[in-house]
Amino acid sequence: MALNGDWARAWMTGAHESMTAHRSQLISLDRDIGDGDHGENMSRGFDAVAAKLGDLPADANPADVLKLVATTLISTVGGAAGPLYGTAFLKASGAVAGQDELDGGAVVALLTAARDGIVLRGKAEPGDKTMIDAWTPAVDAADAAVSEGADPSAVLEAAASAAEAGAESTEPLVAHKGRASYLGDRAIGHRDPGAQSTAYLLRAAAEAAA
Amino acid sequence: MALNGDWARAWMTGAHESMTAHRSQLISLDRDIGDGDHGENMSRGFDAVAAKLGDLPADANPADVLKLVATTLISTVGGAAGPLYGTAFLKASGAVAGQDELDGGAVVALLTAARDGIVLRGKAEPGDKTMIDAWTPAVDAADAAVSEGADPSAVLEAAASAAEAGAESTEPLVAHKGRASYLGDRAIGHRDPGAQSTAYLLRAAAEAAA
Amino acid sequence: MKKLINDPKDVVPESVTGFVAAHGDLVRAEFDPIFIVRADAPVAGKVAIVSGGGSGHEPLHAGFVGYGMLDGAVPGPVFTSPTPDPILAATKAVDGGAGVLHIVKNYTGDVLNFETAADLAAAEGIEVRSVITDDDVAVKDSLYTAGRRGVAGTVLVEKIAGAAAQRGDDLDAVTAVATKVNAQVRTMGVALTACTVPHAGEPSFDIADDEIEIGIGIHGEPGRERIKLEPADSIVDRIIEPILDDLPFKSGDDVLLLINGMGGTPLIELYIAYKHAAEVIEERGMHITRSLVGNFTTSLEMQGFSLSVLKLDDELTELWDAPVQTAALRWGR
Amino acid sequence: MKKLINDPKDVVPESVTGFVAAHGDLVRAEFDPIFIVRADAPVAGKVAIVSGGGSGHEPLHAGFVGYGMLDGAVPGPVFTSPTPDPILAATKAVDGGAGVLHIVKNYTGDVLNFETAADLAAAEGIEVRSVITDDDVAVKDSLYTAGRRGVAGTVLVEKIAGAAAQRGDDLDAVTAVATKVNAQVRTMGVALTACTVPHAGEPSFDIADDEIEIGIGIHGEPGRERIKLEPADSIVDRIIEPILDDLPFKSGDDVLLLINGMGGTPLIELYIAYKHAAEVIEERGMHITRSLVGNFTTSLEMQGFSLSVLKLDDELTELWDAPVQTAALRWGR
Ligand SMILES: Nc1ncnc2c1ncn2[C@@H]1O[C@H](COP(=O)(O)OP(=O)(O)O)[C@@H](O)[C@H]1O
Ligand SMILES: Nc1ncnc2c1ncn2[C@@H]1O[C@H](COP(=O)(O)OP(=O)(O)O)[C@@H](O)[C@H]1O
Ligand SMILES: [Mg+2]
Ligand SMILES: [Mg+2]
Ligand SMILES: [Mg+2]
Ligand SMILES: [Mg+2]
Repeated sequence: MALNGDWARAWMTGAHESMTAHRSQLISLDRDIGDGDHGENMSRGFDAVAAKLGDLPADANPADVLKLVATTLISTVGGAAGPLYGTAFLKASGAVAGQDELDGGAVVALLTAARDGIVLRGKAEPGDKTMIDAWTPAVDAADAAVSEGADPSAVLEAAASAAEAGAESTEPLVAHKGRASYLGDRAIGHRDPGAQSTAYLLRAAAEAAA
Repeated sequence: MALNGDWARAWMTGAHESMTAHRSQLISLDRDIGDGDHGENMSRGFDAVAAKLGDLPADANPADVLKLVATTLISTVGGAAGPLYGTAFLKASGAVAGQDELDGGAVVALLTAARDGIVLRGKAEPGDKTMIDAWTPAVDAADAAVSEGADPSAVLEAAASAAEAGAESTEPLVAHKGRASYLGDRAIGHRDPGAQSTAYLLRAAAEAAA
Repeated sequence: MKKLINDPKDVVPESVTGFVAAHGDLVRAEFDPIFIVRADAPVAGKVAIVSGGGSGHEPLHAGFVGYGMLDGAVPGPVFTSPTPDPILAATKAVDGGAGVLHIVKNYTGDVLNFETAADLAAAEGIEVRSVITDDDVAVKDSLYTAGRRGVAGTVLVEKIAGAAAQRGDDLDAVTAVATKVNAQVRTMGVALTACTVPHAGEPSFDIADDEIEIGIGIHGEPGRERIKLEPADSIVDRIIEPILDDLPFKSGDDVLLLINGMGGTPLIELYIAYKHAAEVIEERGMHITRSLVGNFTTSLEMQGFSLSVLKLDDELTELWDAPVQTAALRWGR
Repeated sequence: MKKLINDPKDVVPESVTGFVAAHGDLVRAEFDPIFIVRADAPVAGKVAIVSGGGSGHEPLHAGFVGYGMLDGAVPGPVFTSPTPDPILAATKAVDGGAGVLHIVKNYTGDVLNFETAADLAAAEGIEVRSVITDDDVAVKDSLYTAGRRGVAGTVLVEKIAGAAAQRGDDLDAVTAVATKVNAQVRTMGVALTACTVPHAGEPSFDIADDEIEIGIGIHGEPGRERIKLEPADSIVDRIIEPILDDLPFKSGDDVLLLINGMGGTPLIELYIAYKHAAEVIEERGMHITRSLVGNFTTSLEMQGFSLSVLKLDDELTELWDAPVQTAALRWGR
């Protein structure tokens, strides 16, 4: 599928399904090293996103969709994830403003802006055991795929796979940001819930493009 | 042993041992149909009795011992059992005042006064599922034993056995006094803790005389 | 048994020590025998009020000692009524020459021990009256029971009688107002979990993960019936109906609604119960003009709550609103 | 999961409905989005104070809305910080023209959401300051963590800043006093049991029958270490040492001691902890001149407690003693 407004809607519909399906798993990951609400927060947010998608005009472009997602997540998710994902989508929307269809470069710009938005708000670095550990490899993989001439859906596929690996890579880490940072060494062996939800989000983006 | 002051002391020492040994069982009976403190109350009271026995003059008679027991129980047991047993021993003391050695008739008088004291304070009737259901058969059995010419220690033995049977007889009853009365039919099948502690008390009296 | 205690034997004296250390401006305590009185006791010329009973129901009663409420509180061992000695000692310590009212929850042990103490106090020339509280509608009141139990409504009796004593009412008048509050308040409770008496070490009853006990007493005495866990609104319906059906509530009445936590139930849940109870009461045409929500008459760490409704009139409302300054209830000063 | 609730989704709005129904003389609420304000808000010319955060810590924060303390409270879902919308709405509803102080517990979510709301409020012309509370010494404060957590000391910040605002201090002064209280208070907590978030349905962590968690957070976040259950005095020793060793406590200081229950611990146990904590503090040569014991910053039905020590001076003592009239803290009126 071309990465147009329909793709962006399909992405969000898929993300909604994924957050619903993985609600308990994300709660359980967050129970281990946080406060057990990440799955609830994300599914509350994407329930709201799904309910609002219909309000968009038929000719909404990807930036319009992303902006709606941003404001909806900001006003429904709460917790740390709400402002972080909200800022991510707001910045992502800005990065692809006015474009009716995204090429590979635009995908990289979108992902980069999202990641930078999260860093701007949360100040996390790679290796801090946060969602950044899924976003950063995704950005890098997308960039590499574009350099290799991949088409936009292959770029998203590369980003999603890298995010999944990135989420897994948080398991051996000690956390330096978010609630898990209170745990010191006791966070070792647990996967960061926000990195995992990022992997689900980017997988949904790739599937919508496939 | 003659039922003199030494017997009365031996009774109380035996009662102390019995309450200590049966503390958990009485707690557990009271847990089922009351508030789970009867064993604790009785063992606290008889700990105090044991500690005070030494204060008595060497020539203390049974009434002196019973009076000390009465005031000690009143000021240490609390709950329903404290005033009830306290009054029982106070009245029992009065019934054998001045006697250095008790005969069978005096034993009956002692038990009757004790039982009447409990009824005076607690207003329970036989069959109400209280300690009265142990005391009343004990009084009757003692009376019958005296009529049959039993010696004082045999009178106490008859009283103790009747109290044990009386305690057992509370099991099928619905309670009309004390906490167990709140339970209605749900008290059926459980033995009254106060009737059981009465059986232990009278068994200690008989053993001290044997 | 998981408790923040040292030796079970020391629970009551250590807790009372902490209590008077934390609230030295309001109270002081004696330890042999153990009782708590107002820091300024005896208050000359004022009727004094003493209450007491087994410990484990905190803040009842020590938390209500102070200006405008109790003059003395006598804590027994956990869930066991105190003996006459400390009751007598507290009665003597608070007597300001205008007589002493004993407020006693209706349990055989409490009644008998307070009775003995009252006799002994009278023998020493102190005028003593007693009001027995018995607000628990879960228990049948008949010749064939020990009568209704005194539960959370006792706090309302203590507050209102305390205000009457503080404004200078005499012993007859204070006794009359306490009797009236007790006559006009009805309570029923529910337990979600049991509680563990420190010296027993085991829960006071066994209850499955999906069961609740309707009509629970405040000592973990089993209640009226055991049912499956239900939504909060249904549970409230089960206990408010018997309360409102009992005398003396009718449409048009002004009432005080008390939602009392049993110790282990979070406030967020108590307010959910308040919401629905208030709806039911207003539907019946009564007006809730005063409210109280919190842990006032507890059963150690038990999860559960009780609901009390007190019929108000102008006098009771005025006495309720009067200043009170105690560790657990305070307003107006 | 055994809770006195209806649908987990309705816990917060139903509880807030009950809360404002019970305390209509003190507060009112809006529900879309959800927030609570003083009944007389906005108070013209007075600096307004808004706090908030995840629900499940009641009475924090709504129980502290009223005269002399908070002007507004914003409850998020259970253990989840609210979004910017209700924070902004509450900020606008309480602004009396003298600016608004946000008191925010230091959690990434709370900080970010309040930050966004403050930006939006500023864009609408309201002057907003923020004070981030971070009193929990259980957490290492370093570049490599999210910093110390804001826990029960927050209540002291809210009371004292609230008194400053009530007496007419301007926004800079109220912000300064809140900052000072936060700088002078240290807290650490212990959990005996876990708690269960309604929408999760499972306890927030698993803990054995003979284990306790030292340094617990108020969201059931695991703490510093897991140890075997100990006597109360030893537990108190473990948490008071890190508090007193931390700046700024020294011999001769006047301090306020707060024993805060986590929701499921009975008062009788909290006073046992108070007793020993007071002994340790006095042994170190400090004087406890003010005390507070009860459930103020809770974690649903968790059993456990936290201990806070605030270094006082004349100004803070005077502001602490100033009248306050809220659902959960009240004196002087
Ligand atoms: N400073 C931060 N930078 C980036 N991501 C963060 C930061 N703090 C937390 N997160 C992410 O947020 C996730 C937790 O989100 P959530 O559970 O919804 O919020 P909360 O921690 O407030 O309960 C963490 O797993 C982590 O990935
Ligand atoms: N009115 C009464 N008359 C006679 N015995 C009674 C009465 N009420 C209670 N009892 C006895 O007291 C026992 C309970 O004693 P205990 O558990 O020590 O006191 P409490 O009921 O106050 O906890 C009951 O088992 C019963 O035998
Ligand atoms: Mg979380
Ligand atoms: Mg008992
Ligand atoms: Mg008892
Ligand atoms: Mg959270």
